Amino acid sequence: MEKHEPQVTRNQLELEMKADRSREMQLQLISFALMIFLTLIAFGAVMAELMPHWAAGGFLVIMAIVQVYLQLYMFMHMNNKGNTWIKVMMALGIFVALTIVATLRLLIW
Amino acid sequence: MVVKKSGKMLFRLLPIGLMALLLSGCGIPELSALQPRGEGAEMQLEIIKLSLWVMLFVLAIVAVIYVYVLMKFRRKSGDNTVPKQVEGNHTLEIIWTVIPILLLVVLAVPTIKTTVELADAKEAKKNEQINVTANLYWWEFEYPDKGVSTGQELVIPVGKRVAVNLTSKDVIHSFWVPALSGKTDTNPGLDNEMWLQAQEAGTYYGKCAELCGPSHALMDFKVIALEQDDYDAWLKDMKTAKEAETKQLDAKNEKNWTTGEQVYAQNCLSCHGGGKVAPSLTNFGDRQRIAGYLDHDKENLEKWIRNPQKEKQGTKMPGFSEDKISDEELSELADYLLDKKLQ
Amino acid sequence: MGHHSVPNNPVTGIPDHVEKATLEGKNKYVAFWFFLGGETTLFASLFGTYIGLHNSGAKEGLRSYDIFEMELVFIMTMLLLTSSLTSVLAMMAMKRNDVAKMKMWLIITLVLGLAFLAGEIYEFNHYYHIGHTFTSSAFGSAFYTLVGFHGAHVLFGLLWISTLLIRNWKRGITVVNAPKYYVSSLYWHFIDVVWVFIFSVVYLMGMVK
Amino acid sequence: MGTHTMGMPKKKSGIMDWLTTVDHKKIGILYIISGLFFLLVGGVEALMIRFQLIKPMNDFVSGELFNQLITMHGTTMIFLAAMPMLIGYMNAAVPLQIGARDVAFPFLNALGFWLFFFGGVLLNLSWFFGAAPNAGWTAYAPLSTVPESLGVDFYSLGLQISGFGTLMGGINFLVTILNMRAPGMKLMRMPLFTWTAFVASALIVFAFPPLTVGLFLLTFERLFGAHFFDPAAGGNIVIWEHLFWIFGHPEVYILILPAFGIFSEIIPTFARKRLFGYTTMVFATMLIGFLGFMVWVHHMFTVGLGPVANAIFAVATMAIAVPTGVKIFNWLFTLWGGKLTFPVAMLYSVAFIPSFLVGGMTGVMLSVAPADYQYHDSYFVVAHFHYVIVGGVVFGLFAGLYYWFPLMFGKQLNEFWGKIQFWLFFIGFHLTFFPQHILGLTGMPRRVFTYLPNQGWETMNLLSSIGAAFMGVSTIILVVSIVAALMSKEYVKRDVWGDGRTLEWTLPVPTPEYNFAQTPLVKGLDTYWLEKMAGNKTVSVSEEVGDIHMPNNSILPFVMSVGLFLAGLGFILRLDYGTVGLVIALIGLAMTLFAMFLRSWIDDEGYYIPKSVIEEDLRLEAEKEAK
Ligand code: HEA
Ligand code: HEA
Ligand code: HEC
Ligand code: CUA
Ligand SMILES: [Cu+2]
Repeated sequence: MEKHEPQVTRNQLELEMKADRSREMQLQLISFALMIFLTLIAFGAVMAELMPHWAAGGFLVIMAIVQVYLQLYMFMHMNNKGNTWIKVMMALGIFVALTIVATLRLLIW
Repeated sequence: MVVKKSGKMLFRLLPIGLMALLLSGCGIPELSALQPRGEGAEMQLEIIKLSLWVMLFVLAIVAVIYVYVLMKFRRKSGDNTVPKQVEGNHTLEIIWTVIPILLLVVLAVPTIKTTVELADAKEAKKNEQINVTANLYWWEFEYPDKGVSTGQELVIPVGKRVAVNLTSKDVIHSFWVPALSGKTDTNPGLDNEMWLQAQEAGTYYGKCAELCGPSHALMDFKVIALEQDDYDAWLKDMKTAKEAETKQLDAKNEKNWTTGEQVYAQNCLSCHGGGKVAPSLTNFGDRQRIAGYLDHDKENLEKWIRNPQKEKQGTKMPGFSEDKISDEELSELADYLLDKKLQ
Repeated sequence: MGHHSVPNNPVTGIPDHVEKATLEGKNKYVAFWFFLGGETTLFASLFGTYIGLHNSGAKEGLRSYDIFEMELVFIMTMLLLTSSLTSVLAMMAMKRNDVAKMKMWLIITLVLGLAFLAGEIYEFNHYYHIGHTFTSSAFGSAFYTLVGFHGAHVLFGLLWISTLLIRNWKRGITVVNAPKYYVSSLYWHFIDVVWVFIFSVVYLMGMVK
Repeated sequence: MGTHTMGMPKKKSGIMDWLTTVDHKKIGILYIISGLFFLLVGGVEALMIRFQLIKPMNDFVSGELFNQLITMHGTTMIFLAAMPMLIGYMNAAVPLQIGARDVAFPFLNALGFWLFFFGGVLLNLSWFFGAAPNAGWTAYAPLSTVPESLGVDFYSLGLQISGFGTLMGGINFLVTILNMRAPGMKLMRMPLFTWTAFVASALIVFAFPPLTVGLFLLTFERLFGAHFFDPAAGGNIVIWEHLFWIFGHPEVYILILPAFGIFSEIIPTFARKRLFGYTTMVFATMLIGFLGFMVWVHHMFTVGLGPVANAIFAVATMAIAVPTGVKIFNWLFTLWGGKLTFPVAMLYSVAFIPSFLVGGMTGVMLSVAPADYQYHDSYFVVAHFHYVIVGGVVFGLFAGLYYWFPLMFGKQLNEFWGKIQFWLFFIGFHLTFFPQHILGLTGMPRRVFTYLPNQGWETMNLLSSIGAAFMGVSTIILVVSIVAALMSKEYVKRDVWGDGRTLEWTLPVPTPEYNFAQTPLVKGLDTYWLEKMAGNKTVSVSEEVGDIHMPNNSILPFVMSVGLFLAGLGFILRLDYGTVGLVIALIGLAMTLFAMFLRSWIDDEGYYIPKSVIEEDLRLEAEKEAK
């Protein structure tokens, strides 16, 4: 719930919102550009066979994690106020997810 | 009230309970993890005992508080007062966090140590290597270095660790000889490794310990520990017997065959010959059991051949009705099989 | 409980954070995130299975690096990434009560999603014809299950967003439908998140011999 | 919602009301009755198991039937009896404990119930096709992927359907507890049962999806020829085991945590003393939940994952003893200095402590990996988990039943018969499961349909079977007692136990459908108790009397669930009955999809109970109270 100061005029408010909006727009577009950029690097590195075999996995996963961070925090606004429990649950979900993947990667033979 | 009542009940049940305990004691030595006859089981019993002591210690503490509380703090009739509302107590809470942690450390260290020790099969591999393959519902034991293989009864030398390689042909089973060592699963498509050691000569009971179908309960096997000399002799005899059997049955000289041999060659050899599809019967006469659990006599053998499904639901061995094998032939066949012994 | 506990913003004519202006909205919003928490472990299980069975049982010539169509995957990736952006733009339009813009961005999102799905169908069909099928090997089973689960999510997202659009075509943005739009867009982003891992782990790593 | 559609609900009564209800109190009752029903089914299966094992080489059932019995016993008890009953208590108590009018998603709540119910029906229908699942409740592949019988299809699809229901329930309770609390009900003022419901729900959200995936893989393998678990085509059998236990271990904490919560309500009530160490209890609950995700490999010590994995998971498992111990001691010190009375609910709670303790101890013994090579898949494990499950969860279910029965039905279970029921059950329980420790240690594997004589197992098996008969008799008494209570005309008053501490006891009995005429104002932990101590008859309120918004009843959850049920059944029958199966499946799917479509198309704005009605209720209640 946002409180509006009564002395703010409609016009001022409108201007303020516009500014907010374009700031937000900028942020989102930058995020998008970053995502595209990361994707290009990832594809490029693999397709041009720039990555040494042993480093490819780690590198790709790092690229992916950065992108996912952008999605979650920029596009999905996970960092908004009042999202504490959402963050807790997503963190736990990611923790469990990592455990599962690590297990099925390491503990079968 | 609670304590008194349970006390009364307990007193009535106690004699029965104690009797029962005495009667069955710690199980039978061929089978019980409580009467270890091998190094593995001994190490395991050691750590079982250790953990049991830790548990009894905790149990005792809780029991004392519990009994005290239940005796001391019952509400007297007519007492309608409100007791002091206690929020908690940091000292106490720290105590009952720290003490369990310490106890667990006591338990964790030998746990790690024993886990690593049990996993170390280097020494065992030098002694003997045995491949165990579990099948619905029988066990194949192969001695790859010795060119010998057998079914249902695993023979090992006394006093030595032998390496056991485990896998399965179909579903998951688990290889368990309680008196010698804990179990290891036999996984289709995957190999496992453990070692086995028996301290004295004797026969130990083995069990399949993973649900594998309707006859899971009947998938018993034996481990026979022989003194080194006997063991070596056994290996040699097995090899000779196998060769003799192969020679005779391959001879295609049907005239020399007894009825039993003939019936066997015609009906059974296709599966039982190689020892991969069905248990090798080379030394069948020496077996202690038929199909792992039936008493080893002619009557049971005939019943088995006629209708294995009845004795072991879901078994892969087909039955042989009278149109395939007549009563007389069956009798001869049985005699022949029961006579298949090592010298 | 009070449906209008949050006052309208005098400029937009709807409450700020219209997607969680009511308790119902807030509930939906939180619940949906928790659902995504669960989806995370769902996809982790699928990824784990895939990683465990990568190339396992696949015949010579049907390993991941032999068959994957990277150009197509790249195009599909771009489509889905862009659709994630358009869905953000739709939500921004929604928050300023710009219904027309919102609809437009959502329709673009749908079109991009549909194109992605078409690409996937083409891709699967192609693999099928060269012998990499659901039943050809454990690798095949795991591949189609993971990527197919994602594809099914895309399909469901498309159906969901289009139902919302049709149902609310003639309605303005309200505290009732805004949460629905909003969580569907969260869902759409999540699909993209999963795809990021699919293209990285399945396709790109699959190309590394 | 532009216009408020005012007006009274249609008169609610009869079977239709139960099929369409979205009232959490009624859904709670539905869960509990169905759960009890499945408890009887699972119990009869257990009795058959024990009867078969009463002597060596018994031939009461065949090996195949026995495997079906144990599989259905385990699956039914865990998924269809214990968990639903616990969710039933959550429904019955959590919204009331936090001062809410309803759960966050009443419709979803109903859907969750019906999915569970029809999933359970589907699973049990397998008996009528002579093909109950037979691969154990753990359904290890490739035993479970042999397509010879339909059994495991019922397992995978039945659990899949009921699993969706459980997942919905989990999310619903998380949101309810976070968003629907009355003013003043801070997190650290929530009753412990609500806390455990919260943590258990979180476990559901993370643990069920891996099961969902596992079941999908199993279904694909069986119905569509996939090769996940087929070594010949590159599959790997260990994947199923991991997925199952990644779910399976948290599952046992999903069961035990709410039971812990129930005891944490009952013990303070009948000790007349606030819960000792409330804060640590909350953190212990969270810690158990968290650690619960890092220990599943202790079910797989013998699989061959190697000494490093075994050692790590052994130590991780042991760690859980610490927070659980904290709980045990906190309960003991709640009793300490209290004024204890012992109605049946309290008897069960007090009996729980030593019983569960033994189960916990054997749990820690099992966690010692090298020792587990001996215990694993032996009767020692069976003894362990029945000690924790029966001595923990079932005792909790029974305790909760006696405790909350008046709240749910307005009537009380007979205390005299209750005590007899308790003692029979308590003795039978120990008699059944204690000897099983010895059986396991002396070499008896689990899941054996029979055993040879002269292996030293006769006596213990006989004792164990006798004990089961005690529990059987006890359960019959319970059933009779429930029926008698439901038929009696004796209604109880508000706050039956006299010492109620939490908000649910402030409500009139029977509880009106809107729960709280005025949302309460919570002043602290055990707010009702605080008010009573301050000399007030009931709790403060945070709002004026006003119209109350209520959700509409709906038949759609029922229809959706029936649809999925038919779809599942059809897919299973497709193999044996060809097109008939396919047609049933398609009809079912169409039903579900159509119901989903209706749900999203029709605006459901609910209705309002007008202020006047509520004022009238309040007046009547005050009159009753005055008498
Ligand atoms: C409600 C269900 C429930 C609960 C609560 C538990 C609790 C625990 N379980 Fe159990 N378990 C099952 C249900 C449950 N289990 C089931 C169903 C199976 C078998 C599944 C199958 O195969 O079919 C199983 C199997 C199982 C195994 C696998 C055995 C095998 O198959 O080989 C193991 C191994 O580590 C284990 C360990 C534990 C431990 C360490 C705890 C701990 O949480 C216990 C903690 C509690 C205490 C320890 C008591 C109180 C503590 C103190 C007083 C403090 C001081 C204590 C010490 C210092 C020791 N369990
Ligand atoms: C919540 C879980 C739960 C509960 C409550 C129980 C309760 C009981 N269980 Fe078990 N059990 C499991 C979960 C549970 N179990 C699981 C998961 C397995 C493993 C399965 C597997 O291996 O895959 C198992 C396995 C298992 C085995 C091992 C089977 C084997 O390995 O071969 C045994 C054997 O004794 C057993 C016995 C019992 C008994 C006697 C009860 C008793 O407590 C039951 C008491 C209840 C009754 C006795 C009800 C009686 C009902 C009536 C008398 C009907 C009356 C009817 C009317 C009035 C209409 N259970
Ligand atoms: C299709 C293959 C097949 C054929 C043919 C077959 N068997 Fe078997 N047999 C088996 C299998 C498999 C087992 C292991 C059964 C089990 O324990 O579940 C077995 C077990 C046995 C056993 C018990 C072995 C032991 O070590 O205890 C005997 C004896 C036996 N068969 C005899 C015969 C005789 C005699 C015939 C022919 C008349 C025969 N079998 C034909 C497959 C076959
Ligand atoms: Cu083989 Cu059980
Ligand atoms: Cu566990």
